[in-house]
Amino acid sequence: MSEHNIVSPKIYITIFAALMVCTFLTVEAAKVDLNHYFPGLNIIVALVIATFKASLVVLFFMHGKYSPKRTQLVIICSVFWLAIMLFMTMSDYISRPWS
Amino acid sequence: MHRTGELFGQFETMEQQRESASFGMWVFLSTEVLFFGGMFMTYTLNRSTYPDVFGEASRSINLTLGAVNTVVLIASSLTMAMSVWASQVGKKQLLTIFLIATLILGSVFLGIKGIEYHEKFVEHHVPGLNFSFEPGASVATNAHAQLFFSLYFAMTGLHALHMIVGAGLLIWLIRQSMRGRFTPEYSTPVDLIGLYWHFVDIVWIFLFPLLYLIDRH
Amino acid sequence: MPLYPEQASNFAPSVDALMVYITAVCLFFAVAITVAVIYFFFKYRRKSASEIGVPIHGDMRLEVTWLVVPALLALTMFAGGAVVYVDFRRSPMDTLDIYVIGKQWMWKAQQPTGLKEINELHVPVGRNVKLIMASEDVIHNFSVPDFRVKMDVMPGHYNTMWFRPTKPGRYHFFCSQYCGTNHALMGGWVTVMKVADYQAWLSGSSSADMNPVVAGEKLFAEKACNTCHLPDGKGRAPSLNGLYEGRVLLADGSTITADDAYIRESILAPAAKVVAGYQPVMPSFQGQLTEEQILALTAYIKSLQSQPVPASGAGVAPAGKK
Amino acid sequence: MSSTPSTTPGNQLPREHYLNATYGIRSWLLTTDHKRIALLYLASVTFFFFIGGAFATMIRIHLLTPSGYLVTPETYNKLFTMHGVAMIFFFLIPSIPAVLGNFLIPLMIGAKDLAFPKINLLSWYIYLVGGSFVLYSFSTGGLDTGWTFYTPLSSVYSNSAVTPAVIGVFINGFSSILTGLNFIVTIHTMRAPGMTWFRLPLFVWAHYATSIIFILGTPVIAITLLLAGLERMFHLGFFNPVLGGDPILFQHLFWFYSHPAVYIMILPAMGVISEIIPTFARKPIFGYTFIAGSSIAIAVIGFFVWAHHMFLTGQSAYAALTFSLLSYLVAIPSAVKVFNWTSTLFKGSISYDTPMLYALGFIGLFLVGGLTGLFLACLGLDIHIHDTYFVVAHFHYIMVGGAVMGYVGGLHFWWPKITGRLYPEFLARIAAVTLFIGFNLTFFPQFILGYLGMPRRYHSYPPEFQVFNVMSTAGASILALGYLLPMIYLVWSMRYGQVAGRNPWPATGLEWQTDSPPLTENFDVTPEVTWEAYDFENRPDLGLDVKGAPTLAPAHGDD
Repeated sequence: MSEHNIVSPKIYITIFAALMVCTFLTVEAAKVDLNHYFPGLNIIVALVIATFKASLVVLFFMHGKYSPKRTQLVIICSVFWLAIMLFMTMSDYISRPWS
Repeated sequence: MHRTGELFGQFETMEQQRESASFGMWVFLSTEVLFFGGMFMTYTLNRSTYPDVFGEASRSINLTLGAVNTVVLIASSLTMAMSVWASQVGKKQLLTIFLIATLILGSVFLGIKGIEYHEKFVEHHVPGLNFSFEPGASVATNAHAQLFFSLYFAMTGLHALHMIVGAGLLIWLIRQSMRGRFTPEYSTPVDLIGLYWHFVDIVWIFLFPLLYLIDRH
Repeated sequence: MPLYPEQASNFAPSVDALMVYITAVCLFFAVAITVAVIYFFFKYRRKSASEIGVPIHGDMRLEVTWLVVPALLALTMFAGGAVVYVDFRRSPMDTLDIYVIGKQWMWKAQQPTGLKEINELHVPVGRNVKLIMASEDVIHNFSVPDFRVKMDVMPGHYNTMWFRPTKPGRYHFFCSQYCGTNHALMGGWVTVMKVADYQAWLSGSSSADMNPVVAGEKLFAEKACNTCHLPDGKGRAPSLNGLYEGRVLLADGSTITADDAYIRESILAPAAKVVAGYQPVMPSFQGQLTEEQILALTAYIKSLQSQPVPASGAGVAPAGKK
Repeated sequence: MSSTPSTTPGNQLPREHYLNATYGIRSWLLTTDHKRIALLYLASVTFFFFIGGAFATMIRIHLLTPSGYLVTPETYNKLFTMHGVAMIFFFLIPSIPAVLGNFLIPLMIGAKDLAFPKINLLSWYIYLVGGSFVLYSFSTGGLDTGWTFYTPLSSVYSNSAVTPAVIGVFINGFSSILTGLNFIVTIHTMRAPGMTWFRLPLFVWAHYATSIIFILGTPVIAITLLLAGLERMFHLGFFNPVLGGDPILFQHLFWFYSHPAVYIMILPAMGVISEIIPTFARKPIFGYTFIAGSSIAIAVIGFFVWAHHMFLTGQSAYAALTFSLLSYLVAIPSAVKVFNWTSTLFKGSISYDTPMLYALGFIGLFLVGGLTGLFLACLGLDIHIHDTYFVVAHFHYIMVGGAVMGYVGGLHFWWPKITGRLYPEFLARIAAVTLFIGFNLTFFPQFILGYLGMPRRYHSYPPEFQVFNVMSTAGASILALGYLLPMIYLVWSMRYGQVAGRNPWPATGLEWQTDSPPLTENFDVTPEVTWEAYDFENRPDLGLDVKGAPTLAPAHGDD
């Protein structure tokens, strides 16, 4: 947050452009039947693009890239805990038909 | 945070105070991730249980408005990031301009959201208010579509609530900024509210494909 | 004063064995630590007001020991429990199937013959009994302490559990999942009878209830199921002859066994698993049938198991083809 | 105590301290001093403890007879629900963190206050607002869903005042979150010079671990209860199977927080015990890094075990196996703590002061509570004892035997710091022993009841269970006395207790280096830490006989 964290407007605008391209891509990708090639590919593509966009925002707009280690730890933890909740819960539902 | 750059009693140095504030905001945002996370979990399970009805219901919401809103919100994130930069380099007028731009873009987002909600209201797609999905839809389809719209309103509603809080914070920031309170040495409120605003943007980055873009082919 | 309930099912000895094993291990540690604490407490009590203890900071070997030894012991407990649990969750093939429905605040059971009981359950000794359970309202739990078994009874889907009674007698069963005002009164008795007595009881009990197969057949017509599901396979929907317990080929290429859960799902959410070669035209009956009506329909479909399967238009996949 | 020297001459309180710095009701209600906020919390959690305690008393009296004539089934269901909600959300969860943690963390790390004093005060007000909603629910129709709020019972079928209760618990969640946030930031950024991570008192480590759960668990229950509340208000279907929802999902989300919430209650108590034992054994704690690490391990692994509450819901058998195995994993760090505490006693200089009695009582009760967790984590055994009194006994051993014993023990230990005065030692020892006996008599019979098959939450029960219920009720009356006694003498001692001085025990922590009660700013000058935690040997300033030890065998345990 102090002087050495200043990110130049050029980077901001580049990131913004990238985000716009990604938004366009995700809309177009949804209009194509990707599930035809691989079941669930549509949602996978949508989530990969969304995660990429979110990472750009965290790393550059929010200065995550330039933050102290403890801040980066907090970012990692929140994603990790979200993953625990999603994966451990879904593991129950997904494995039910196996028996 | 009413007086410019005051050192609060519990801190030893300004540096410590700045770092604590910023770190505190990050910790708060990690709480928010899990807060929205509970809804994402509910969404994930229900979508995997009723993929077809969710697709059908998703196609009934307005993609154009959703996409425009995505652009608007990301643009507001850009102007917010620019405000942080302006405050760091001490361009006080530019700071005010960028903050106002952010507020305007945020309000446009909320306005468009309002139009969408109105559309849904007209179509009887608001759960709890004589919901009916499509004429002739079976009881089950109706119930499952209602699940989709319950989640749609819960998730976008909570998101919009965060936007409204953010807009309130921005108004406060703009007033402070117009009084020239922020300097390169003291820009903590701009930084913190910036972090919050970007977080709200990130939530939308996930909401958009999950709610608007199911099986659009 | 008894410290454990009667052992009246196949699970009772194994559950009690787990109890004894874990108690023994835990007792060992509890006693060891308690003795150590009390011993140190007296042995090293403060002798003078300003005395300090010996500055010992730790010992790596000890730390590793008490990380590893409890972990290994815990693994054995896990393994023992897993064996019993997997056995409990996987019911054998040759079961006597009894339907159980929980509703605030009573239990209804239905014998394979269609005989219905309320807050009573009669089972023959030595037979594997499977309970297929659903709730009409909130979550209940069917629990028989003397058998060491219990299972939640959920609204919206079937849970099953099985046991083999080993001793004739009358045993309490309870609702173990809190379900509202009269939760504590939602219980009854399981009567375990000798096989001959059970048969006599079944045939001797003059039940005014309609046979579920008959009731199911009537519903089948009332709900107009029979307009599409023609027995000869020429309708808009597959024939149900020979369906029960058969393999069904689905539209997405997978196959599934047509058990109770599948039949239930197909009635309530027909679009979820559509038979290959058919359109998803069947309406859902969610909210239009009670659990008992679903059971009656299932019973009727079961009764068609022995009916001739038409050459084409059958729900069940042709033999030999996977 | 009489047996220990006082480092502060004279028998008068310091002239100026946080209690007399300012006067008037406003100076309390608008305070940002962490010590005063701790006292505000102390008063409010005590209030909820007595509400919850009153419900518990009625429950135990009602269960004296099998048919239970005291109250109607409906009222009984409300009693145990309101007992659970008041005790868990409004007493146990805030008790140690918001009272002792709030008071001590800045003192222990050498800071003037928490990082965000205003947010600290805000969290207390949020607690009050949440508490008011819940009290409103209690007094207008009550609540009969069980503290677990299982759907669809809570969202569709219950006729009681569920909505205000859910809103209250939802709001109260933010109080926990803000407390946790404050602790984490404070511990990261406010440590005094020289106070490195591995010089932190273990109490601080325990609160750091607890705060992780506050931050990452609490929001999940907040949103889950919000969804359940919306479901009830607008007849939505998130968790209602009739409308396509899944009640098991509610349980997943509920336990994702509520299982780690058990660690919110027990971890801070473990922190208290880790302070008391080295102080009264006058030696460094055995295996500092292992105790610190096990706190973090419990907090993290605690998030991987929640579905062991759901083995019999019809969840997948594979998931059940996974969650059972992981549940055994979380037992290991708890075991490590017990072994290390016990080893700390070895070759100590042990005194019988009241906090030590609580600490030793804690070890015994936590041992029973923790070990019976192994029974419940065992899949095969859980089939039989799930949802019986065995579970009730188990979690009371953890929550009351563990968390409450830790809390009361901690209150005694730091009472001289909080008030500047000592409590009457003799009465305190009697109370500690009474609590220990009363507690065991109340809850041990419930293990047997559970194995015999008595389901929990029953307002009436078959007569064969009566003997153990009578024993339990008898124990509960002793327990109630055990709680009333400290209430009385602690209040008495605030005015008439003997003046304690800075460091009456003496203990090594920074909090004992300042006045009792401390100044509003905690320290005259920011302290600088040059010693390791619990290092009596190198602390001549404590006035102890540091050369008294060498006659005994030196270093490293050889047992």
